[in-house]
Amino acid sequence: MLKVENINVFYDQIHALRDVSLQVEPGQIVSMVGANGAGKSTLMMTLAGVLKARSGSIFYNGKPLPTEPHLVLAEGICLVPERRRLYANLTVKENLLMGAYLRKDKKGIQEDMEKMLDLFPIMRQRINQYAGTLSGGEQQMVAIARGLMSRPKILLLDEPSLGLAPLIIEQVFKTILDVKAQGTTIFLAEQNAFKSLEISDYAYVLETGRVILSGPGKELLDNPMVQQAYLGVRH
Amino acid sequence: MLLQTLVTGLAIGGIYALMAVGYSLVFSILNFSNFAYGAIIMLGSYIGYFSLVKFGVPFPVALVLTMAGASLLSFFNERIAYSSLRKRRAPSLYFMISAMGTSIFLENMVYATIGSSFMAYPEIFKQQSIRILGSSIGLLDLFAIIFSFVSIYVLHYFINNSRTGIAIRAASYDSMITQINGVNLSRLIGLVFVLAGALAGISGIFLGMKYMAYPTMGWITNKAYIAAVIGGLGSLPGAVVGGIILGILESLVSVYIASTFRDVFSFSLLIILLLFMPAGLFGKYLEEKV
Amino acid sequence: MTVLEIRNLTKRFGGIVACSDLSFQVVQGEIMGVIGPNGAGKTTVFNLITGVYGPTSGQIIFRGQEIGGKRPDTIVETGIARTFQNIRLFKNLSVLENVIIALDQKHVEYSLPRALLRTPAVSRSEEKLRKLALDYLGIVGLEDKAYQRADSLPYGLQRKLEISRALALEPTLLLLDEPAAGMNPEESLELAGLIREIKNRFSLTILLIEHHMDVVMELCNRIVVMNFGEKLAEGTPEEIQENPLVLKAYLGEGYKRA
Amino acid sequence: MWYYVQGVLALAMINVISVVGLAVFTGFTGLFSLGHAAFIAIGAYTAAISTYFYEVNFYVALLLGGLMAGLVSLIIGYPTLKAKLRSDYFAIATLGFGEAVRVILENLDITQGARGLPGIKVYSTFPVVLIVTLIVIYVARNFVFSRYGRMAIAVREDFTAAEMMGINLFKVRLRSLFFSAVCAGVGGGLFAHYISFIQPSMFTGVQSTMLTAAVVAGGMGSITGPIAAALIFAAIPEVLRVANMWRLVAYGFILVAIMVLRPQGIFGYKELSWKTFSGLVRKTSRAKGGAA
Amino acid sequence: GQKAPQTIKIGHAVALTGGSSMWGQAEKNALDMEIAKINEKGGVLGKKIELVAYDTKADQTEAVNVTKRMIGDKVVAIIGPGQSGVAIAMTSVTEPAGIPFLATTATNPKVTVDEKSGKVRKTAFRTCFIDPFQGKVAAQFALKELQAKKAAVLFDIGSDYSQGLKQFFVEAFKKGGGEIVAEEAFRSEELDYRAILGKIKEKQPDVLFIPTMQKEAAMAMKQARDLGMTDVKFLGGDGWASPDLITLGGSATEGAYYVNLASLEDPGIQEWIKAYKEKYKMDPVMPNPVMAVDGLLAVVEAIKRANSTEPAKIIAELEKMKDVPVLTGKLTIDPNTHNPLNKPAVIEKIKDGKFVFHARFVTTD
Ligand SMILES: Nc1ncnc2c1ncn2[C@@H]1O[C@H](COP(=O)(O)OP(=O)(O)OP(=O)(O)O)[C@@H](O)[C@H]1O
Ligand SMILES: Nc1ncnc2c1ncn2[C@@H]1O[C@H](COP(=O)(O)OP(=O)(O)OP(=O)(O)O)[C@@H](O)[C@H]1O
Ligand SMILES: [Mg+2]
Ligand SMILES: [Mg+2]
Repeated sequence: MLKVENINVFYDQIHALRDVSLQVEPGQIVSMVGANGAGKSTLMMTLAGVLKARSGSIFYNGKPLPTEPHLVLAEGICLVPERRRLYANLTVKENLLMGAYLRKDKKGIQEDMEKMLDLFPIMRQRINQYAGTLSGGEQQMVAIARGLMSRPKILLLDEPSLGLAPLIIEQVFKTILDVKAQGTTIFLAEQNAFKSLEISDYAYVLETGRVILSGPGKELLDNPMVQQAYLGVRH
Repeated sequence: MLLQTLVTGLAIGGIYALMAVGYSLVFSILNFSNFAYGAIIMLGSYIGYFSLVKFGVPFPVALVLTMAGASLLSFFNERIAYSSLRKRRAPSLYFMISAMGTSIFLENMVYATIGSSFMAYPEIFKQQSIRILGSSIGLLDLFAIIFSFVSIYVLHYFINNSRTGIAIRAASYDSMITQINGVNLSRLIGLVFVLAGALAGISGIFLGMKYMAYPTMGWITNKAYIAAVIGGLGSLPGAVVGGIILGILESLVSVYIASTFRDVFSFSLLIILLLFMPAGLFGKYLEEKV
Repeated sequence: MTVLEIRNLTKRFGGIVACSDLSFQVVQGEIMGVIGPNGAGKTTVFNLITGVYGPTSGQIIFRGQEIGGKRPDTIVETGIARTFQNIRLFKNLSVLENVIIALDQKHVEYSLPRALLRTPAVSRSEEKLRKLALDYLGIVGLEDKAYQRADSLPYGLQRKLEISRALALEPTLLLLDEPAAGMNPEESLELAGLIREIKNRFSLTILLIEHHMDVVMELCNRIVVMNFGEKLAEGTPEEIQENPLVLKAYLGEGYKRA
Repeated sequence: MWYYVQGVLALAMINVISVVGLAVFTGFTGLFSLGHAAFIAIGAYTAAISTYFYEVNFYVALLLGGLMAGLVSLIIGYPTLKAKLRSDYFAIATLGFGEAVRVILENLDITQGARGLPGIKVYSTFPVVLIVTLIVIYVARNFVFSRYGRMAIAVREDFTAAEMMGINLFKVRLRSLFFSAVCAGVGGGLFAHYISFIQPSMFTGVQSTMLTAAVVAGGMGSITGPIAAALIFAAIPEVLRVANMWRLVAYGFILVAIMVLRPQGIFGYKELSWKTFSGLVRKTSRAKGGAA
Repeated sequence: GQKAPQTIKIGHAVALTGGSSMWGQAEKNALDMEIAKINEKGGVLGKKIELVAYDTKADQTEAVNVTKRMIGDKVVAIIGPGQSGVAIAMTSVTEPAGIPFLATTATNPKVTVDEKSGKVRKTAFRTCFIDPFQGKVAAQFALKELQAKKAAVLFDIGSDYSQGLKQFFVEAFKKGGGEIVAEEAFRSEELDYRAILGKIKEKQPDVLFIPTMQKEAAMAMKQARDLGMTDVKFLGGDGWASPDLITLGGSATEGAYYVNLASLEDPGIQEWIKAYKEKYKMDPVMPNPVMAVDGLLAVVEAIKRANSTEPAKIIAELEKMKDVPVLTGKLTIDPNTHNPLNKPAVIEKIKDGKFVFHARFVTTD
C-alpha cells in the first residue's frame, strides 16, 4: 500500500534518514522503534509531505505519493504529529472540525465528533476551551481525535502515548486496535516499545537514520538486541 | 455643537474602521502588520478614479473594478513579498519590512508614472447631507459607516463560523499543521489577501470620494493601525469599535481642547488603554501554556 | 525538615478549577512524585510554585517564606528551578549559551559600566562562566555538544539540557515536569539514574511529575496523587500502588508490575 | 567628489549610530520600535539648544542629548514594558509616542515650532563623526557581548523560560531600550551639528521604520549586519541617482528583494553575535543555521 | 596651469521625486529650455552652460548631500531649492564653500538672513518675495479690497511655511485694524478639518485665510462649504499655486483669492509660456519655473558682468544687481538681505474654475 524506497532526508547538512526503505501493507499496524533522534519523526513528516526527501521515492498504491501535505491528506494519509501541535487559538471543537476539513458530510462529521467525545470523555467538558490551555495529556487526546476525524485510510501516529497517563495509554492502544479493525492501516512510531510491538503486525528498528532490523512485531519483541536497547530488559 | 462633533467623529471613524478591518484581517492570519495595506488602498483609489473619470463607467461598475483591481494587487503583494517568507517561517518582523519595501515601491511607482498631482473624484454623492437632530452628516459618510458595519459583520460571521474561516484562524497559529489537515495553504492565504484587497478597494474609493487620490494617502492607514490596536489586533469587531472611538475622540479633542494636540491626546489614550488592556479592547493574548 | 509547604492551594481558570484546596509538604532531601490523570493539575501546581501563575487562594511556603504570587525571577532567586513539560530551550542559542544564561545571575562579577568598556575583569569573568557551564553540561553528558544549536538536539537530549540548565541555577528544590516523556524504557531508566545522581551530588530536594511508573516507583520516596485538582492520595510508592482509588483513577485496574 | 562622498558617508555614519542602538534593542530583545526617530529628535534638539542658546561645549551637548533621549525613553518604556506589551502593540505604542513627540516639538517655544532651529554651528566634521561612530559601535558591541546582551537574547528567544532563569524581563528590556535611546540621542546631536538646521518634520515615522528596516535587513541579533545595512541603505539612493525618479521605486524593490531572498538578513542570521563572543564559541554550527 | 573647463556648470537643487516633484519637474524643464536658448546664442563668455541637476526629494539631508556633490562637480552657482527648510539646510554647505545659490520659491526670511546674528548669509539669494511681505499683502488685500473686519486662520502646524505665513498675516491684519477671531491648526497630511471648521464657523469670520499647500486648502474650502459656511471668503498664499487646487476643491474654490509670485496670465510672460507649452505640451506649473528662470538669468548676467566664473565674483555681482531684466520684470537685489526689491505680488482669483489674474498688489506701511 505504502512503499518507501531508499529515501534520504536532510536538515540542512544533517543527514537524518539514510537510504530508508520500508513497506506498509493494507489493514496492518506497522510500527517503528528507535532511540531518541533515530529519525522516526523525520520519516513520519516525510510521508506526510512536510519534509521533502532529497533522493529516493515513496509510492502509494503503486503511484508516487504527492509531496504537498494537503494532497497527501486528500489521498487519505493523515499524520498525528509528535508533540500534539494543536491549534492553541481554536477551541477543542474547532480543532476537531479542522481534522475533518476535507470532509463534506456534515452528519458524518457530527457522528464522528460524538464518537471521539465518548472515547475521551474529559474532552466533552473541555469542548469549548481553547486547546492551548489544555493539560499536556488532554492535548494529546485531542490530537489523536483530530487525526481520526479525517477518517484516514492510513493513520500515521507519532508517539501517541507521549505524556499520557497509564490508564489512558491503555485506552489509546485499544483505540488503535479498534481503528485497525475498521480497516484503517496504521503506521506507528512509539517509545513505548513493549506495547507497540505487541500490537504490530510488522515493525522496523531505526538507528541513526537507518533501518537496521525488521520483522513481525512479536518476533522483534523476543529479539535480545531489541530487548536490551529499547525495552530496558537486562539479561 | 457637541452632537455635530460626535457625528463628524463618527464619519471619520467609519472610514478608519473600514480600513482597520482589512488590516486586521491580514493580521489575523499572518500575524503581522501589513504596512503595504495603505499603498493598496491608495492604488485602489486611483483605479476608482481612472474608472470613473477616464473610462467614464458608472459608479457601481467602478466599485467592482476597484475591488477587483485592489484584490489582484493584494494577491500579488502576498505572492511576491510574503509567500517565500511564509514558507521559511520567518518572524513577523521580516514580513513587516517586506511590506514597507512594497509600500515604498508602490508609492514611488505612482510618482514615477502618474505623477504627484492630486486626483479629484467627480462629485457622485453630490455633497448631499442629511440632517439628524440638528446636525448634518454627509450621505457619503453615512453610506461608508453602514457599509463598514455590514461588510464587517459578514466577514466576522464568515471567520467565526465557516469552515474556511476556522481554517484561516487555524493557519494563523500553525500553518504546517493546517496543511496536514488538508488545507491548501497557498490558496487559503491567497483568499485572505483577495478579501483584504477587496476591502482596500472599497476603502480606497470611499477615501477618494471623500478627499482625493494622491500618492501618499496611504498614511491615513496609520490611523487604521491605531484603531485596530485599540480594538485589539486580529479582532474584527474590535477594529470597528476602535475606528469609531478614535474618530470621535479626535473630533472632541479638536473642538474642545486643541486641534494641534489632538494626536498627543489620541496617542496618550492609546498608550493608557494598552497599559490596562495590553491586547486592546477585544483582542486576546494567547497565553502559551507553560 | 520541611522545605516546601503547600497550604490549601486553589487555582481557577474561569470556570475550571485546576487546583483545588491542595495541601502537602516536601521534606528536605526527598524525591517526591506527583502523579495523576491528565489534566489533574500537576503542571499547574508547578506553575504556581514557580510564579508563572498567582494562586487564587492558599499559600506556598518555601523555607519559611511565602512565595505564592511572586515574580518568577524572584522565586528562582530563593532557590527553586524547574524544567518544562513542553521543552523551552533558547532554541537559536548554542547548548553552552543556554547554560551560561542560567549562570548569569549568580556568577557574573561585573557591572554594566564595566561591561560597556569591556575591562579585563569582564573577559576573565566570561571565561570562568564558560568553564563552569561546561562542567554543568558534563553532568548530563552533553559537553561534546556544547557548540551545537540547542534545537538541533534530539528530543531526549533537549530534556537533559533543560535539566543541566536548571542545575546551573543552583537550586535547592528542583521541579521536573515529565522528564522521561518521549523516552523508551531503556532511556527512562538511564534518566532515573541521572536524577538520583544529581540529587545526591547537589543535595537537592526534587519534585517529580511523571507518567512513566517505572521511573516514579524507582525514584520516589513519597508520592502525591492528584485528581481533578484535588489530592487523591499520598504515601509511599508501595502504598500508592495498592490504593484502589489510585488504581481506578490513574493506573488502571490491570496495573501490576514492579 | 570626495567632498560629496564624505558628506554622504558622514550622514550614513550618523545613521549607523542610531541603527546600532536600535539593533541592540530590536535585534536582541525582539521588540521593535516605530518611534526611534523621536529619540533622535530629542537628542538633536537637546544638543542643538545647548550649543545654540547656552553655548555648551559640543561634546557635553552630545552627551546631554543622549542622556535626555535616554530619560525620555523611560517615560514611554517604563509603563509599556511594565505592562508587558507585545510586538505589534508595543510597536504601535512607540509609533504613537514618536508622533506625540513631534507634535510637542512643533508646539514648543524653545524649539521654535515647525520653523525649526537654523544656524546651529557645524561641529560634526567628518573625523568627529567617524570617531563617535566607532566609539558607539565599540560600546554597543561590548554591551551585546556581555551578560546584558545575553540576557536580552534569552528574553527574545523565550521570555517565560528567561524568567525562569531568574531574569527580570522588565529590567532587561528597559535597559536595552535606554541604551538604544542614548545612541539615537547621540546620533541626533551629531546630526543637528552636521546639518546645522533642524525641524520637527525631519524626524518622522518613516525615518523610524527605515531604521528598523536596516536592523532587520542587516540581521536580527547582529551588530555588524545592521551597520552594513545602514551603509548600504545610505548608498543605494545615491548610487541610483542615475535612475532619476525611478530610484525610490528601485529602492523599495531592493528592500523587498533583500527580505525575500535573504530573510535572515544581509549577512545571515546573527553572523557575528555569539560566535566571536570572547572566543567562546569556536566551531559553532549556528553560523549557517537559519531561523527556520 | 590648469586647463580651463569647456563649459560653465550651473547646479540645480530640485525636488524631482516626492510630493513636490510636480513643481520640480517644471523648474527643470524651464531651465533646460532657457539654457538651450542661451547656448544657441553662443553661451556666456564664449562657453556653453551646462545644467547639473540633482534631486533633493525636498528633503534637507538629501539636499545637503547633493549640494556637496554639485560643489564637487565644480558648479559656479546653484539654482534652487524651492523649499525654505531645504534652503536653510543647504547654507551649511554653501557658506563655507562660497558657492551662491538662488532659491526659487523659498519665501522664509531666514533663508538669506541668519536669525541670531541678523547678518545676511553671503551665499544665499532668492528671486521670490518673502513671507512677511506676502502676509502683509494678504492682510491688506483682505482689509482693503475684501472689506474684511474679522478674519480666521486655518494653518498647518507641521509646516514651517504655513506657520510663518500665518504669523505674518496675523500681525499685519491686526496692525491694519482687523480682528483675528480664530487661529486653528491641523497637522500636516491630515485631511479632515470639519471639527475645527465647525469651531471657526461659530466665530463668523468674514475671511478665512488658509496659508497651506493646495491639497489642504482645497479640502478645507470644500469642507467649509459643506458645513454651510457660505458667506466666508477664502484667501491663501503661493502654496495654492497649482491647478490641483481647483480640481480638488471643485466649486468650493470659486471666488477664492490668493497671493502668488507670478501668474500664468501675466502679460509679460505670455511668449515664454507659449514656448514652454510648445515644447512640453502642457502649462508650466506656476510659479517655480519662472522663478528658476529669473535666477538663471541673474546668474548669467552676473557672470557676464564679472567676466569671470569665479563664485566669489558672481556673488559680488549679484549683490550689486539692479534693474536687471529677467523673465518676470526687472530684478534688483537688496545687498543687506539678498532678497529681491520691489518684487510685485500678484493676486489671483478663481473664477469659472480657472485661475484668473486679478491684480498686482502694492502694500502700504
Ligand atoms: N529541525 C531540525 N533541525 C535540525 N536537525 C533536526 C531537526 N529535527 C530533527 N533533527 C535531527 O534529525 C535527527 C532525527 O530526528 P527525529 O526527530 O526524526 O528523531 P526521532 O526518532 O523522532 O526522535 P524522538 O524519539 O526524540 O522523537 C536527529 O538527530 C535530530 O537532531
Ligand atoms: N491557562 C489555563 N487556562 C485555562 N485552563 C487551564 C490553564 N492551564 C491549565 N488549565 C486547565 O487546568 C487543568 C489542569 O492542567 P495541568 O496542565 O495542570 O494538568 P496536568 O496534571 O499537568 O496534566 P498532564 O499530565 O496531562 O500534563 C486542565 O484541565 C487544563 O485544561
Ligand atoms: Mg520523534
Ligand atoms: Mg502537565
